[in-house]
Amino acid sequence: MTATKLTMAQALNTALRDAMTADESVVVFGEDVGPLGGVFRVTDGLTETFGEQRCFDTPLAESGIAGLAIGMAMNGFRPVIEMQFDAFAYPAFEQITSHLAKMANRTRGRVRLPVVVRVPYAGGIGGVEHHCDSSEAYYAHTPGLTVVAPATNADAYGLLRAAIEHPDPVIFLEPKRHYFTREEVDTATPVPPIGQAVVRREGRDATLVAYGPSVPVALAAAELAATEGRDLGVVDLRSIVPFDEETVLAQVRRTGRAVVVAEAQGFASVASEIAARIGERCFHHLEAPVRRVTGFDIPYPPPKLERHHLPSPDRILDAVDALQWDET
Amino acid sequence: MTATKLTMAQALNTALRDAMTADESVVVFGEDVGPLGGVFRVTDGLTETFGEQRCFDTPLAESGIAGLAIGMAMNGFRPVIEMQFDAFAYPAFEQITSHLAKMANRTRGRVRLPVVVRVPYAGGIGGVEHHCDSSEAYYAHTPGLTVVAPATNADAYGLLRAAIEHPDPVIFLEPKRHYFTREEVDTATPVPPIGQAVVRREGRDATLVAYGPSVPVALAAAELAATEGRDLGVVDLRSIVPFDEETVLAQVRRTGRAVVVAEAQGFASVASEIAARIGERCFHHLEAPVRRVTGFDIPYPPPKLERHHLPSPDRILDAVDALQWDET
Amino acid sequence: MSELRLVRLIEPDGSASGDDRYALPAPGELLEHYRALVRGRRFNEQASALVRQGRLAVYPSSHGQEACQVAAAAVLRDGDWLFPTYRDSVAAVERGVDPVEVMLLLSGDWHCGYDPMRHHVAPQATPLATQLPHAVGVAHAARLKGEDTVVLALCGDGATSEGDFHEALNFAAVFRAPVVFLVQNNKYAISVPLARQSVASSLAAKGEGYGMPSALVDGNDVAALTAVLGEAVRRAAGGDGPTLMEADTYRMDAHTNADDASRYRDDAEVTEWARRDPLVRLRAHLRAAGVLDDEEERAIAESAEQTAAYLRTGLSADSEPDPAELFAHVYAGPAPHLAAQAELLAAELTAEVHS
Amino acid sequence: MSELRLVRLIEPDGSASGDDRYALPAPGELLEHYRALVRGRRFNEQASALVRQGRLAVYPSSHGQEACQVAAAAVLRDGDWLFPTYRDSVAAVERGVDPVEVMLLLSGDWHCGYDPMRHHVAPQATPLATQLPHAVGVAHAARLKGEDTVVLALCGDGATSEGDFHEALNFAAVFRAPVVFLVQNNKYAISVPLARQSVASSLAAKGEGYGMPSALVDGNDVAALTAVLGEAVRRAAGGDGPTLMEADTYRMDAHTNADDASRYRDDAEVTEWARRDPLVRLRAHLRAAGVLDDEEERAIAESAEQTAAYLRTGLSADSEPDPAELFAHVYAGPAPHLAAQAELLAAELTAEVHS
Ligand SMILES: Cc1ncc(C[n+]2csc(CCOP(=O)(O)OP(=O)(O)O)c2C)c(N)n1
Ligand SMILES: Cc1ncc(C[n+]2csc(CCOP(=O)(O)OP(=O)(O)O)c2C)c(N)n1
Ligand SMILES: [Mg+2]
Ligand SMILES: [Mg+2]
Repeated sequence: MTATKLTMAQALNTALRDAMTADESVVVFGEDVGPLGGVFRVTDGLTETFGEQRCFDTPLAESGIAGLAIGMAMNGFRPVIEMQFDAFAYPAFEQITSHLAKMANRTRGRVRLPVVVRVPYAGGIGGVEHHCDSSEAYYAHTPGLTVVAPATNADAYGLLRAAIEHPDPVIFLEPKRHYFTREEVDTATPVPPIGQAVVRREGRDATLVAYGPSVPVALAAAELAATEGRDLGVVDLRSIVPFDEETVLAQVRRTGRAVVVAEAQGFASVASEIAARIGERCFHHLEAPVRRVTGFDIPYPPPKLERHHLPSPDRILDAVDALQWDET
Repeated sequence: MTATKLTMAQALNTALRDAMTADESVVVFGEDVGPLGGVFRVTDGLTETFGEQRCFDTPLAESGIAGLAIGMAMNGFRPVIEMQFDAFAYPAFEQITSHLAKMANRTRGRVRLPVVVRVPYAGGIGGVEHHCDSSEAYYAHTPGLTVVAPATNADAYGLLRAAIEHPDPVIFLEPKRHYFTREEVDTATPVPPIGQAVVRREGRDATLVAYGPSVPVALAAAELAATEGRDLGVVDLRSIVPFDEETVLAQVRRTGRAVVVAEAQGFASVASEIAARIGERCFHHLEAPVRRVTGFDIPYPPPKLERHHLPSPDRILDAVDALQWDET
Repeated sequence: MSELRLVRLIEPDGSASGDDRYALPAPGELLEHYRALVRGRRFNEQASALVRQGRLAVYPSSHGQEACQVAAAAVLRDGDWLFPTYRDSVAAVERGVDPVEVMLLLSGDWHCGYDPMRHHVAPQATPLATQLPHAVGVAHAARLKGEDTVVLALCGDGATSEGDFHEALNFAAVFRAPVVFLVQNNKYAISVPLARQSVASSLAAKGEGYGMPSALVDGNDVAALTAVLGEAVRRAAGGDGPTLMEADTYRMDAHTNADDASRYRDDAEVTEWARRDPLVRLRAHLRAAGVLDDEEERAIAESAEQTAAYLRTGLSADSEPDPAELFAHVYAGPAPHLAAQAELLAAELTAEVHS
Repeated sequence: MSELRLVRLIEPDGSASGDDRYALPAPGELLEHYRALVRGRRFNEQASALVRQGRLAVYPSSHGQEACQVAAAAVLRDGDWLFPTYRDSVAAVERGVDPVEVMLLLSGDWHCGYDPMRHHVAPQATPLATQLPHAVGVAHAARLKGEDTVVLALCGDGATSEGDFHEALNFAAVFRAPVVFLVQNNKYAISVPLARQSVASSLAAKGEGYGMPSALVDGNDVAALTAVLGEAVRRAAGGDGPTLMEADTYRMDAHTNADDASRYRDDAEVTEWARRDPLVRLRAHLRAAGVLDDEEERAIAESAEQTAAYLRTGLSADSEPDPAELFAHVYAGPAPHLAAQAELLAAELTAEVHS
């Protein structure tokens, strides 16, 4: 019985359990990940099962947590650390940028850091300030990091297993608002390789490119569009770095139209990169400019206003409508 | 006698002096900015002239420095702080991202933070690791920050004056490799408004878009191209945020071709944003895809290899050559 | 170095402790504090009830820590600054901020619902310890301006582990900034107990590493807190620099309503601490001293009830902040680069209304 | 708490101090340290000369701090780890790393020129204090694996102000990690004197705030350093956790060759510290003890000269790292997203050769 209905939190928990069982060098630590099991319960029961040496609470200091992970990785472990919320990873920014990302390069590959930084990611949960940031651009822009964002519970399981096995540091972005969504997960499915996008829906008319929490939104938009006779495809990046250019470009070349969907503020973002690349590499296939539907360039709004900020199926369809369709 | 030949470091020093003379609430602090005058001598003599209360050394802690600036700004001062090198601003990332950028918004504009964060910026000086990062994307992606990058010594003077007078926090990126380049500076020229790009060179055939240290490189490329009969225009952004879309788009619409030049690694960068915007807003004017010439997606190289990484006039001209010219 | 012997002026049973360093505040003053404690407790209860009713998303209660909250507000003079955290709503209210405005953060209306400049109460800080360098900045600025303003900055035991705690204390000491750091050691950082946060003899012991005087106070004894904090405020105002204060207290509720404390602590521990409740103790003391009678108690309860009612009423309306505000405050000046986005939203909202 | 009285075993004039806590190391051991000190001094001089000759971009010299460098390397056992900063090249060399490989950072060839895993010497850290949490991680990992590995982590007085210093020390204390933190208090952080960095009674006093034993040692007395560090290493190896050590020393040269120390300090101060030179003192001691004669001195100088010559030769060639390396190590696996960029560069280089 490997296929079962799990919430995303449970899928991630299962991935941690399976990885810890498979490999003794996997350790989990961070704030409240021990007896509490993490504020989202992703590490639920790990201390109980694997002991305090394998899953433990640290003092409250994110830079210290990232730094400890680097040192432990230098000495044979594969640490999986949790940053409690997206914005609370910022104190670790120097450790992540100046060391975690660069160590392998600066040592000519002699010191590899197989560290996974789990980040409860993005908004849509009515969280107060500092609890809903989308920070993937900071990491994606930093050479040396691998950046992964699952959109389904099956991918949450598979990609976390892959991330833990990965030889390089991985920033693992977990869409908070799906933690408690239940979906079918088959843990026996082969672990998907990092760096491979997936076409979630084929479509002839235009391609929606999305990742993480924006994938279900894009799919919802495509559903709606279908009722109006427009056939939209949806590509789920799964990995932001490495970016699976081939899959994305192939889809866009086929449809000639593209909308990039992402929840983060849009300026100098991952969405900018995707749009720029499509513009550069699909120039002669494009029937219309590439549009972006992203969060506004504002700090994440307070709970009562967040729905105005988040990409919605309607906003995506408006962008699709603007793709200079020839109605003749 | 307001026009005189100054190095960029001197131009910046003069701007600080003039601002401190004009406004008693301007204070300067950071690491080694006092008696030493800063490692690049930008704060040379300020303690002597204005006293220890107006220009002072702090303990060695960048988060503390940024935090102190926030508090002092809350209590009536206009702090100008120095981060000693680009990568050494990372410890202050949380203060900059979660507070400096957000304070005005979270308090509905009741707490404004007129803080200038001076950052010796980018490479080309043969510096060892962690001394040559180009970090503008991190800041430009963060709503609430204003991001400025002068390319000339006159702009260094004028934009620093403007930044200090600005009501919002400004990240002020000083191209290190021009600190000791001498140029004419007229301090009586009106202070340029933040948010306005300037066309450094008109050109009919294609537009190079650049900022900071890449502007002289783009100009050099344009010079070379002219000798080969190709007429390239150069736009200097001066402000990255707010981005002067009008000036850039107007130029590109005229030429129909564009190359974006920036020293930072290209993935999810400011260059991505500019290319994406041009693609979106000039779609029907473009004769060829927008190309980007940026640093590679690797950690900044060691001194002996940096020239391979930095955008060069040759690399820009190769990109221009690739703009699908119809040779008929 | 200050003496790190715990300062306590009133025992859990209400009797006076008899301390050779600090005098017991006058009965009238203590009665005032008692009023505030009852108000604070009622505020905590009301806010927690509003969470259950869905009027607030979340509430990190200071139940059990009201003495710290009340003392922090009480020792400050006009013009002094308070830097509270998410848990310090009661302190902000006691400092004069409108209770409903304080709660707008947690009702989801806006990030900071009050004007920090008006009462000199900084926005409640969520990212841990990050407010401490700001507090030092405000204090240092005051000093440069020649004002005798004092800044009182609050944080928790967990927050002492953050780098910003260290940098702030060191800056304050080096600059002799007029700041009083009050660490409310409530024994937990969410689920993580103090023993996993620090193995120092006390958190107050950290003062020595900064060359900063420090003190350890019974955090459930408002008399001790006001006495010791008051002295620190006077010293700071007089130019004698910062102080680190550790208040020995306890978080009686879970971290927030969303937390399940049974996963990491025993009820017995909570029961044990209930015996040291700050209200019970002061009530017993004032009763024994004859300054608190039934009538007075009724009056106090009633006035606390009024605060609660005010909060209930203020948060009962289905307020809906204006979406246009999303773009209004990001920058002071016009933000041309946000205009197109603001227009997009405005157009959508118009279309919504018309459809 | 350890005693914070300064530990010194040999006086500046070479006489024994007579300490009741630590015994003077045996003469043979001291002679070995003297050899290392001379080698270290010569290394510093050679590296500075190479800067003047344009062979190195920059060199942060440990001139005056050689006793710390030598002791840090000497007290570690096989398998122990050293975490050096940019100023600790001599310590890395003494630990066994090839001197030329150590210098590749500063010659501009690569970021870290040696294999950190081979000698258990971490890459020299430039971002201040950031290496300290790594050191704790290596130590904690060793402990989990049941090894008795000890980690010695170096940093400067300035670095103690950084948040990472605080977080690392606290983690080490809470986890009882086998780390020895050695702060080389050389009185300056570039231009900023100690008094503007900290107003604590000593930097060692910071240990108390972490519940960590600490000691203050004469940093120009290699005998005291090896005695006290050696004890700390033994305690760590025995499971008794971390120690904070402050070495009282002085940076005799400017911060680097690019720095102008006359802007912020008096020559008189430097002259004063020259009297406490670590080499002079040990030489006097060994001379008086009769274990060092002219012949031995010549042999020592000659061997130091060999190291210098090795360095000179190793750095004289106009080495040119392979540009393809720029892409080779960023990721362990294939990096498809870097392939196009690598190809662009390769094509440019081919074109260059052919034009
Ligand atoms: C930088 C940062 N990291 C993590 C968090 C998440 N978080 C919120 S409260 C909390 C525990 C704080 O404990 P303590 O400082 O003791 O304060 P208390 O809640 O007990 O009042 C944590 C980990 C945060 N708010 N900020
Ligand atoms: C995070 C960070 N900030 C700033 C710098 C720039 N910097 C290099 S050395 C130095 C002074 C360090 O002083 P100290 O820790 O006493 O070490 P020393 O140089 O005296 O050995 C500074 C400010 C840096 N390397 N890292
Ligand atoms: Mg607590
Ligand atoms: Mg120093």
